Amino acid sequence: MAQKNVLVMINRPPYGSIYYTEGLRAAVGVTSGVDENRVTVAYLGDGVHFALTGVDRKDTDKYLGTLKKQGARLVVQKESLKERGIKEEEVGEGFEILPIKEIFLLLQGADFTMDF
Amino acid sequence: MAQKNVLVMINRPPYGSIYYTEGLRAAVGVTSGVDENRVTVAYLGDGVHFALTGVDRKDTDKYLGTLKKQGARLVVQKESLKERGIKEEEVGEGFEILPIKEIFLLLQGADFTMDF
Amino acid sequence: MAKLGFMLTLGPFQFENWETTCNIAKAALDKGHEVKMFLYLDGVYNPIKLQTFPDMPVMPKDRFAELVAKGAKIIACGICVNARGLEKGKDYIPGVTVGGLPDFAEIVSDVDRLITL
Amino acid sequence: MAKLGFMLTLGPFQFENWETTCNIAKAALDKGHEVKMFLYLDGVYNPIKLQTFPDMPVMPKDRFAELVAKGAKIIACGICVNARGLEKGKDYIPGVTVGGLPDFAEIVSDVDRLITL
Amino acid sequence: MGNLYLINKEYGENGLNLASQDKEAIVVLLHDGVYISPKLYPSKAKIYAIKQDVEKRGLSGKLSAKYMVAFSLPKHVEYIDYYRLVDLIAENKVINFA
Amino acid sequence: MGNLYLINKEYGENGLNLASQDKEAIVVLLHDGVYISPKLYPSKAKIYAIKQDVEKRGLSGKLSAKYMVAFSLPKHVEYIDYYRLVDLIAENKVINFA
Repeated sequence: MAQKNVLVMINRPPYGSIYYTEGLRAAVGVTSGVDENRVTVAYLGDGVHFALTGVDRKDTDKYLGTLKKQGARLVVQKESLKERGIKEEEVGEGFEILPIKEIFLLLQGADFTMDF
Repeated sequence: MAQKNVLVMINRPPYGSIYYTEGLRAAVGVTSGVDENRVTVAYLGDGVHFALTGVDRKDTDKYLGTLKKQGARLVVQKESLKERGIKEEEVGEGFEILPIKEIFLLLQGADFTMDF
Repeated sequence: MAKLGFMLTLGPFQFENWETTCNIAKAALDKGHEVKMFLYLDGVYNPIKLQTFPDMPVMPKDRFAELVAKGAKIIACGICVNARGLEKGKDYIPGVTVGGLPDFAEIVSDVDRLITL
Repeated sequence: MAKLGFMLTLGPFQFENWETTCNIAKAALDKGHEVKMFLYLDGVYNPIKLQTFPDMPVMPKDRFAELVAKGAKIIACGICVNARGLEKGKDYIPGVTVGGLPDFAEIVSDVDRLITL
Repeated sequence: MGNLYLINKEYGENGLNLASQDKEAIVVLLHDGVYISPKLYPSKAKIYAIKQDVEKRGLSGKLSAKYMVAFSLPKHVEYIDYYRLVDLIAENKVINFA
Repeated sequence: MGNLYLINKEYGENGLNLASQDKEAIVVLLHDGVYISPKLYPSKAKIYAIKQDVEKRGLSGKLSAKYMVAFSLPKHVEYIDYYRLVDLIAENKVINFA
């Protein structure tokens, strides 16, 4: 048994599937054990839509709050935003915009990855 | 109650989901009532992969046989093949290759459409 | 007034189709249209009456029960029901029956519009 | 030998993920690796023991039972189980238990590899 | 009676391709269908989207006429509710891609 | 220990984009992942696919080295079984996109 670093990658947008919220619940869950695993959440492809300022987050706020308290990073792939015509100022507070080469470094630093 | 012409459109390839086979089961089902509804099956987008010669059809042969006996047409969108680098000679027997404007005419002639 | 037929092929929660189906069907019933629905494939998971979740006052099955109460006729595909281990739908909400594709063929013959989700 | 963790989020039939999961897990067990699996979201539909289909000699639940027989530890997410009306998994094949995300956290701590499907 | 295309994201592109063949297409974007790039909207079609689907996704601004014009996108999207959608269904043939 | 990218069709492109950043990427195409256009395969990566997934889809010829060369596609795809996949999983870090 050992503490793990987990990169949770969310590829689906809200709300057509529940992965946008259940992926966050799983991310919080990963940190709930005695070993205090650590998570980073990365939004890739269509998943980046979750970061838009106007998204209704009433069902995800509690997970985002917990992740924030734990110091977990929420990162959004810069190229995916651009491909979808989303400007950086349309991204909500608390999300870091990172180019793919930096997201790759997070992947390199993770023990495990999960995809939603 | 009246006989209907139904265009069944299959958009998903085999076998990642069961729509490729359950869509055909539904197509056969539509024709099973007293009104003898008629069906045409159209393969669109990634759905056209079902028409490849080498596809294993052991779980769909019975539905294809029934549809053939009823004179139902199986049509494959020409543009979708081309976009996926599939040559027309790679398409199996029993499938008609039609350009989108002719598939649109089938849609115009149908009472109902279904998508799988 | 029109007769609207629905085929729903996805279950509750995971994908939004069940919710869109309920929203359209409810609006149709409110406007006085007739609704006949066939639950196919994973669609047969929707009316399980034992769904419980502390934070969610209205469960998917409650939305389907609301449609039944407003007069919708809902039939689930029996082959799909048994394949998924739901024992002929014994744990379904009242008013949802188990049938087969011939019932769907009859819906197709009967309705004025068909919506598949 | 390695410890392999799995998280499966889709149910039987509709999408192929359950089958790929069983194929990988079986090969891993055959090779002497350890398998710990967490069924999440629609994944909790897989081990329902009452699945029946005349033409299908091996049902999805049988593939999971095979994994259990070969030593896999399989836990289903209880919140997901109850939300879907599966009554704490009372109709599950033997050997599959119902737990929670803290069990998954423990799997994550314990395993050498994590596969999510 | 025209053709009413119900469009979701997953294979909505196949539906929009057919709608492009249709001189009087009416398109309704349902749930994740609102994520489809406006560049793929058929130029002659009337485009609707379900208001609550757009709003909860934070896209009200992005699908608006103002945004479309600012980015030279092809169409204005009109937001409707489920009651209006039912009227459209009753008035037209439904082409299912949702 | 390298990175083993498990790729399905749905968001496999996101995974292949990351694999393109990776000098020693190993890619395994699982189930509908075999439908992803070979043009998207990372140029430096080793590409595997599950033999039975390829065969039941009638794609054995299309993913073969011969086809790839004939159409100037970037890579040779090697077909493996689940036992070999388990070895790859045991030897590498798993990057999940399946």
